[in-house]
Amino acid sequence: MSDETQIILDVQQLRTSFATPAGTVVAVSDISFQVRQGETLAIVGESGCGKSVTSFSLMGLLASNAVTTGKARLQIATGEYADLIRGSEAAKQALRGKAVSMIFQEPMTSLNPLQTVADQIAEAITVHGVAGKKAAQEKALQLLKLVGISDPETRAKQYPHQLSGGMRQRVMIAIALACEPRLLIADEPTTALDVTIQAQILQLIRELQQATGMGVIFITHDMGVVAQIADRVAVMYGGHIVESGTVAQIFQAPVHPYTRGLLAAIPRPGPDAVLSGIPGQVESVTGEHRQCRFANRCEHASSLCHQQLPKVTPVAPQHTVACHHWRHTTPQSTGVAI
Amino acid sequence: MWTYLLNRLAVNIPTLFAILVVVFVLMNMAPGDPVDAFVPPTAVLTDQQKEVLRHELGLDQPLPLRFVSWLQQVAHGELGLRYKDGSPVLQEIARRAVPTGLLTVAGLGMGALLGVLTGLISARAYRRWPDHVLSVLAYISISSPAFLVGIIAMYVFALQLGWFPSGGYTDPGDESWRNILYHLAMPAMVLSLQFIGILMRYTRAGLLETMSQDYVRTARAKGLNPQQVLFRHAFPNTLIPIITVIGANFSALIGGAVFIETVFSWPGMGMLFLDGIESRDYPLIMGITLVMAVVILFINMLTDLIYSRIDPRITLR
Amino acid sequence: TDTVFTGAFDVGPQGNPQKFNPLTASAGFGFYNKYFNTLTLYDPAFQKISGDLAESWSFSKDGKSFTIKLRKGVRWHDGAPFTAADVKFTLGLIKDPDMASVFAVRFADVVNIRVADEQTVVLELLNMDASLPDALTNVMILPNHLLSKFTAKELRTSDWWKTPVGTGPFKWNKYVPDQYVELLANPDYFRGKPKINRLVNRYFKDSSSAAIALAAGEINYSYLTQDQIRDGAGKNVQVISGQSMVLNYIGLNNQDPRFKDVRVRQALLYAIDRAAIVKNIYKGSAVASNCVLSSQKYIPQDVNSYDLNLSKAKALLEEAGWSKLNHGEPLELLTYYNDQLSKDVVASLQVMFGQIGVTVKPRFVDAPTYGQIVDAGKFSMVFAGAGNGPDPASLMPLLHSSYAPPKGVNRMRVRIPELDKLFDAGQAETDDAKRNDVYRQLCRITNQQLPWIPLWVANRYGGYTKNVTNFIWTPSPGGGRYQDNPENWTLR
Amino acid sequence: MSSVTAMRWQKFRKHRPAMAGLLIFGVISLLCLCSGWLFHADPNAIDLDATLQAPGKLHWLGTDQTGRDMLARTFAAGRVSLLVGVLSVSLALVIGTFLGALAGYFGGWIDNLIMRFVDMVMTFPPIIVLMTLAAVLGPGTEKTIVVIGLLSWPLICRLVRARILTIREMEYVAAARTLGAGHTYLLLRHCLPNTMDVLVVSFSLGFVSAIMAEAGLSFLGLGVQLPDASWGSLISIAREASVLQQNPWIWLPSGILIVLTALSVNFIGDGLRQSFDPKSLKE
Amino acid sequence: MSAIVTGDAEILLEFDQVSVSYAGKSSLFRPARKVRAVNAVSFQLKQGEVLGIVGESGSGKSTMAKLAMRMLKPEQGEIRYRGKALADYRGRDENCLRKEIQMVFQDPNASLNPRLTIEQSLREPFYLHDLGSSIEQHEEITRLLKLVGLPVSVLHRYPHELSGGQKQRVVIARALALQPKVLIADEAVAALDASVKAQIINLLLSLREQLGLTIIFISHDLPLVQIMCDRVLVLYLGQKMELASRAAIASGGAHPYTRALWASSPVADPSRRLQREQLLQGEIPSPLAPPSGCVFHTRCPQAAAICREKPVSPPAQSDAHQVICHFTQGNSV
Ligand SMILES: Nc1ncnc2c1ncn2[C@@H]1O[C@H](COP(=O)(O)OP(=O)(O)OP(=O)(O)O)[C@@H](O)[C@H]1O
Ligand SMILES: Nc1ncnc2c1ncn2[C@@H]1O[C@H](COP(=O)(O)OP(=O)(O)OP(=O)(O)O)[C@@H](O)[C@H]1O
Ligand SMILES: [Mg+2]
Ligand SMILES: [Mg+2]
Repeated sequence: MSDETQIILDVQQLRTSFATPAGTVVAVSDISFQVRQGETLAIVGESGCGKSVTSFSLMGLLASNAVTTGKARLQIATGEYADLIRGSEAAKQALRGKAVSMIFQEPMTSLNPLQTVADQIAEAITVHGVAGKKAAQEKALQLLKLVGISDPETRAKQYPHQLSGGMRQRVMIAIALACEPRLLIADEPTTALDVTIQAQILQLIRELQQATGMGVIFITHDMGVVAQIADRVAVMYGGHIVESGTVAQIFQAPVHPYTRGLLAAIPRPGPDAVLSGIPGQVESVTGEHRQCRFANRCEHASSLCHQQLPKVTPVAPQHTVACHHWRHTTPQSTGVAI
Repeated sequence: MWTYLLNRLAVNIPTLFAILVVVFVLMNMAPGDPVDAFVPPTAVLTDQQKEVLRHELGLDQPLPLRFVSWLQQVAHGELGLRYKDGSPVLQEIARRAVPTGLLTVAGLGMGALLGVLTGLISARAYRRWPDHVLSVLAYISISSPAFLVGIIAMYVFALQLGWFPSGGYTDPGDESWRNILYHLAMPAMVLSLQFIGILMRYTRAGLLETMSQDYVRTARAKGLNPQQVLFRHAFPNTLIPIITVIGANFSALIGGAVFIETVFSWPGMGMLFLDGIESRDYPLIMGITLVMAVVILFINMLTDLIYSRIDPRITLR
Repeated sequence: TDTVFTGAFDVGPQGNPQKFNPLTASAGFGFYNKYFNTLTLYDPAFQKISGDLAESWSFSKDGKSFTIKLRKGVRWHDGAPFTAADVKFTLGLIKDPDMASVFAVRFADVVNIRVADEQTVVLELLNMDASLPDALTNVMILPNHLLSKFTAKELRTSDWWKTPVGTGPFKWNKYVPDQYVELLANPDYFRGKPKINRLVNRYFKDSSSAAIALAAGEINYSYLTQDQIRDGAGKNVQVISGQSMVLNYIGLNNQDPRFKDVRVRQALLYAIDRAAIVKNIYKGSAVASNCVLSSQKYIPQDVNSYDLNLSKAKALLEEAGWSKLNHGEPLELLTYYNDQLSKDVVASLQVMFGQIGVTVKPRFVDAPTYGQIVDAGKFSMVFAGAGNGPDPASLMPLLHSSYAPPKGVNRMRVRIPELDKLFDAGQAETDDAKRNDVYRQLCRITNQQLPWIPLWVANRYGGYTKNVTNFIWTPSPGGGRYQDNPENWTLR
Repeated sequence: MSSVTAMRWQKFRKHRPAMAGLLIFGVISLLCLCSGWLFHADPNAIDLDATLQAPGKLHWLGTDQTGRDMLARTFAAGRVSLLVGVLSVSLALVIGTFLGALAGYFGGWIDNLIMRFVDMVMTFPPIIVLMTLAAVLGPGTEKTIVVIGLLSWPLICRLVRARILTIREMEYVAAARTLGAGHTYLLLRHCLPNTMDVLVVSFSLGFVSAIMAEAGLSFLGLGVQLPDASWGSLISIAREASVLQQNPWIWLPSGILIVLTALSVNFIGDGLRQSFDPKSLKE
Repeated sequence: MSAIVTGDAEILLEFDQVSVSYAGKSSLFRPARKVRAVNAVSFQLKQGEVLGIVGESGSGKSTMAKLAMRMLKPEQGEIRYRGKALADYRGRDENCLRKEIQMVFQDPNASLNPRLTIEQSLREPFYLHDLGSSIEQHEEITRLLKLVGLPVSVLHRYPHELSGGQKQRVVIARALALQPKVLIADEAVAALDASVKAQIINLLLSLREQLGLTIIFISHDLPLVQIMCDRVLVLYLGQKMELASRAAIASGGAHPYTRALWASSPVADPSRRLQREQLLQGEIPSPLAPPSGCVFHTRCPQAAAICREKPVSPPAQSDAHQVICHFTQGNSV
């Protein structure tokens, strides 16, 4: 299998902006990445850096005040591609749920309050004609069980408001997995889950991946989870992918100052544990980005950083960074290669 | 659920009683009395004759007594006799029930169907030309009085085109269902017209409200096409106002299609009630009020039950 | 072949929908006549009364009795012979207060009804009443042999009326409530078997619907309004018109001190441009009246025609001291008419009275409300109508002082002794020429005194499909009461 | 706060149908209000020699059966109709929203009490109530407004209640309560804004039905009285078959004006609703 | 990592054998089934303490929070604040109570009114308690935003225009606005990245330091709980499994369930991936039909016959370390 056919999703120069009363907000700025068959790409980054907007852009589900440009090629079958950005609405709709599906970040409001859990899952199956009504209902029960919901027969007949936050999130997961998509976009799927269930879900996704070669975009803040599941990691900041690489590269040889700060902030319990964040905060800007978005919080920032947007540059095979000064700032000890 | 139903029924009885008392009092406060209505303004009844009538109709008794004796009749399953010709009120109402039911159900059914449908179309084409065209049509239909639409429909469909009979319930001598439906078509259509407009507006507004909810986004993410999103997710969430409007209009129409019944000579309850008012036929007025009140209370109860069926978050208490 | 004549007999002011007791009816005689008979009937021009079930009648010299000879060989629909007992029974019912018949007043002078023989009935009278033959045109004769078992009270609202047995040209066949009555030809009808087999009376609540049904050929006959005529009744419809014999007038509460002065009443009439209203609102289909009577033979040459004269009207008001009588308060003009035509008329009257400084506020109410208000005397002015023919005696209860409320329907509380005397004289006079003189004088008095302000008598219309021949219809107050020979009606 | 209002106004201004609606409504109201001054003809002056004239130089909209100038009359009639339409539906809206909100929000016995009252009002045969009220009150525009308002609130009440029944279960309502929000605040700030869509529709529909109802009332002695007219009463003239067919200038302008004002009210409502809805579909 | 609460601090909030259940949907012919969401849970919370609540999804954590917020009434037992039952707070007392206990809801999206701008939502607490002038309120709001790391530009946006983490911070800011005495944080930092999370946690801890803020911290992030909380309450199917101090938890806890939880916690090291075998086996029993005896017995690696049959007797309230397990009962730490 050539490398080309292994790429399920190829995103090039994706850009999404919103028209707001205050001006245009560029939420995602010219990002490019790929997802290969059976691979999990974790996207991490500052809250509000554009992770969810990226996923919505790929799903074509943005509010009407959004403008998306760029290319996102999805392989729907070997050698067969569809564009997720520029395709017609009907074509996109046929892909949604089947070829590409998404787990939403907000499980409370994302479920229809008037339909039972089972119906909502089964619908995802029947709508693509994958199975009949009855089979779909059975599949729904099976999925509920898979995502670790006890007594699925009873839960299936319940309504979203009767479930706990974690259960709702698992129902969302079940919906997304229902059709065994080629590409799964999981937007913080485990935030409301306790660790045992979370592990179970991660396990489930991994097994599905092995069985079907599903590609996964996994958005999370939990670096522990990233370490558990990701093959590769993209670090976003202020609408840009500032660094991307294999999970080992990111964890063991982070290059971008933001990545390093992020990793340092992971809570590590110990007798005198201290939580350290990155000082400062993301500035909100309207219009084009003309400087490194991290510059105002970066201890290494130079005037160049304030004047020019850094380009994506390779650090090592599969490892890229967007920083003007990465060569000088990376501590020697962590090295370049791993 | 059962306890709710029982409670509700228990509350409905005093409500019904209150309605009857108020209507009885209002009716007697209204100007004109049955004996005056008995003859036209130019015809002559002597004093003595009027006394006889008054006594016979019980009009010489004090008001509370009359109400009590009416209630006693009701308790015995009767609704008294009409002043006009002594026919039993219950029988008259029963006779009108079928035509009224037919007209209401057909008119409302058709109206609900088309109203919701146009509402869906309109919401789907929000602020594009089909929406605007349908909105204008809806307001024309809402602003057109029933008598006008009725007469125009008669001119066009009965006189010019000859498709439908100009009115009546059946052709003399032919009481078959087909004949009844043939006669029903036009009044039902006219009746539904306004209703289409009303429902269309509520449906459209409700849909626009729900279309921006997150779960609609989820539905789209599942790969549902816009129609499916509209029908399966947005629409059920707008059902509550729609059911409310249908329920309220149902109650209003059972006795309120007077204009249409008049124009199309449709022997419905509305016309009977108008007859009752014109002749100050108290037993008839009270009888119809009673029947309508029971129906309306029932329908309102039903809508409340349907609410809780539609939306699991609503609990009946 | 089966010929069916369908009519809307109960549409318009001449109908009486779904009221089947002819003794309590005040309209609808045009249809009762199809299965019942009366003793006497007018000709279609309302000039002469001739016998229907009666062959002849006569007053005794002293005017204390009235003898009716009945037609021989008449049979009820069930085959039983029609006799004097039926007449006695029917008239007895009318006089029974339990029946609440509106004709009771017309037979107030009848003290005894006697069956002289099978074919002769004698009414014994307290006073001579020359209008008896007219009164009898209203009275449908009922079968004694079927009804004597009922008391009057039972009979008033009996179900028998919905399966009646009469002597008329058609027999009752079927009544479908709220929809229609179907009659079948009576082969034994004394004037001969009708040419149409079935006669259906369909109910319409709305006269426009009936007009459309007529134009569409669904029915063969209906009453039509002036508006429907103007609209063009339809190319297959033959329109008939004639005087309604209903006088529209402005009634003034004669007890109201403001209207005591005859000059006030005259001023009001001078202010009304009746010619313009007749010409433009009625489109010429009405005749202005100057007294309470409308039949030409009762109208003398010398009546004042009260042509529009505003200055005179103002002057008269001035003379009468109107501004002192009424301090600019608006007068309420009460009416039970609710049709557009009447609204236009009232609006015009309002403007016309306004021109002489009399402010009028119209108030539209329904008939029972009108009755209650007027009976209680809580009114100042009404716009109303009164059937004033064919016999002038029908106006007596409306204008004679002895009928003032609460006893009767002299609702304007007219109290003019001269008028009372003339009504009494007319009642007692059998000689036609002399009787005409009496009523001419009555007309003159009402023209001068204006107990009512007479306005006009408007036309009424009927229409029938052109495939009907020998059809006779003429407008009349309350309908019917004339010889329309339905047995001769034919359908092509 | 004012920035929110400004934002809404921005959004509203971009809603073209709403702006058109505002314009049409403004023009019609202005024409009606100033009709006496704009059209020199007296709307109530009859001219029996010029009845039923077709629109022409002298009478732009023709004349009616008594020769009244229909242009002046139609716009004079609009004054009554607009007044009755706007005020009575406002009254109904206030009552309906108030009671519906209370019932839906508090539930329990309050709900039961209010809703049974609604049942009662829905059940009263309007004719009887109107006849009695008309007899007791007597004529007058303000009474007409009150009567129509008092009879047309139950549907609004039920609609508002039904909506609030679901809204009160929302978590943000609970959240506001934990912040210490009282009932009034929760109702006004969190519950009622969600009934906006229903209220907007009810307003524009109620506006039309109030105008039509007013015409029906003049028969009972309420409503507009001769010689004045209202749009509803002018349309009722079309009951005359000949007027309906041959003299459309008598009733059609009023009909068109009713539809136009109702549409413009509706479009204004649409614009309002959208500008208040942060997630409106299109900008 | 900060001052350990002294033994004589005031007991602020107390759950005393609190139980609550939800009625399921009944139909015409079937009576409602009840879900026992919280079952006889007791604990005491001292002034300035941080109590962590952990437990499996659906174990009743949010329900406990709602109980403390008076959004639900306990079916049995009593919740006391400053020694007085919550139900007895009325009128002005209630208003003070509302001010003193604040909550961050689990789903920030649902707890923000979509029709209000962020500014309107943030103004609410000030408006409701009539605090400060409009300008002062604005200043305070700006300060709060800074504290939680949001730019002022979010003020004019609506909730749907913010990212999940931004909304969560708005909700935190709103809860802190009234300077509460008790803060209940239901998964309050779950949607935040590590850096912002650290910022917020540090903020909360400094508030505790400076103002004696008492915190109930509901979370799935066990390392975080370990760092932040003085004591940890472990729930399973609505029942208390263990209540232990940080020190006791640090060593993995005494209850088999606690230990299982700790074992499943992911570590931020790609070379140490969890294996299936390490996970807690079996599935969670349905709360609609909880198991007999000790509710954890169906999944407990140590389960014995007694666990299936006999419920564990509740430990004494005064115990510093409570373990509800047949095996550890009596030898509490
Ligand atoms: N309104 C409700 N009606 C019926 N059952 C409910 C309702 N709310 C919650 N439950 C049930 O109560 C139990 C506890 O729910 P709760 O929300 O407290 O869990 P949780 O511990 O917060 O879980 P999570 O971590 O997933 O948020 C669950 O079984 C849930 O299904
Ligand atoms: N409809 C919108 N209008 C304007 N701005 C928006 C809109 N939706 C999102 N944004 C902005 O775009 C940016 C990216 O948001 P996004 O939801 O993608 O963040 P995220 O990375 O998912 O963050 P989190 O981890 O907190 O969920 C944010 O700053 C947000 O405020
Ligand atoms: Mg996000
Ligand atoms: Mg929870």
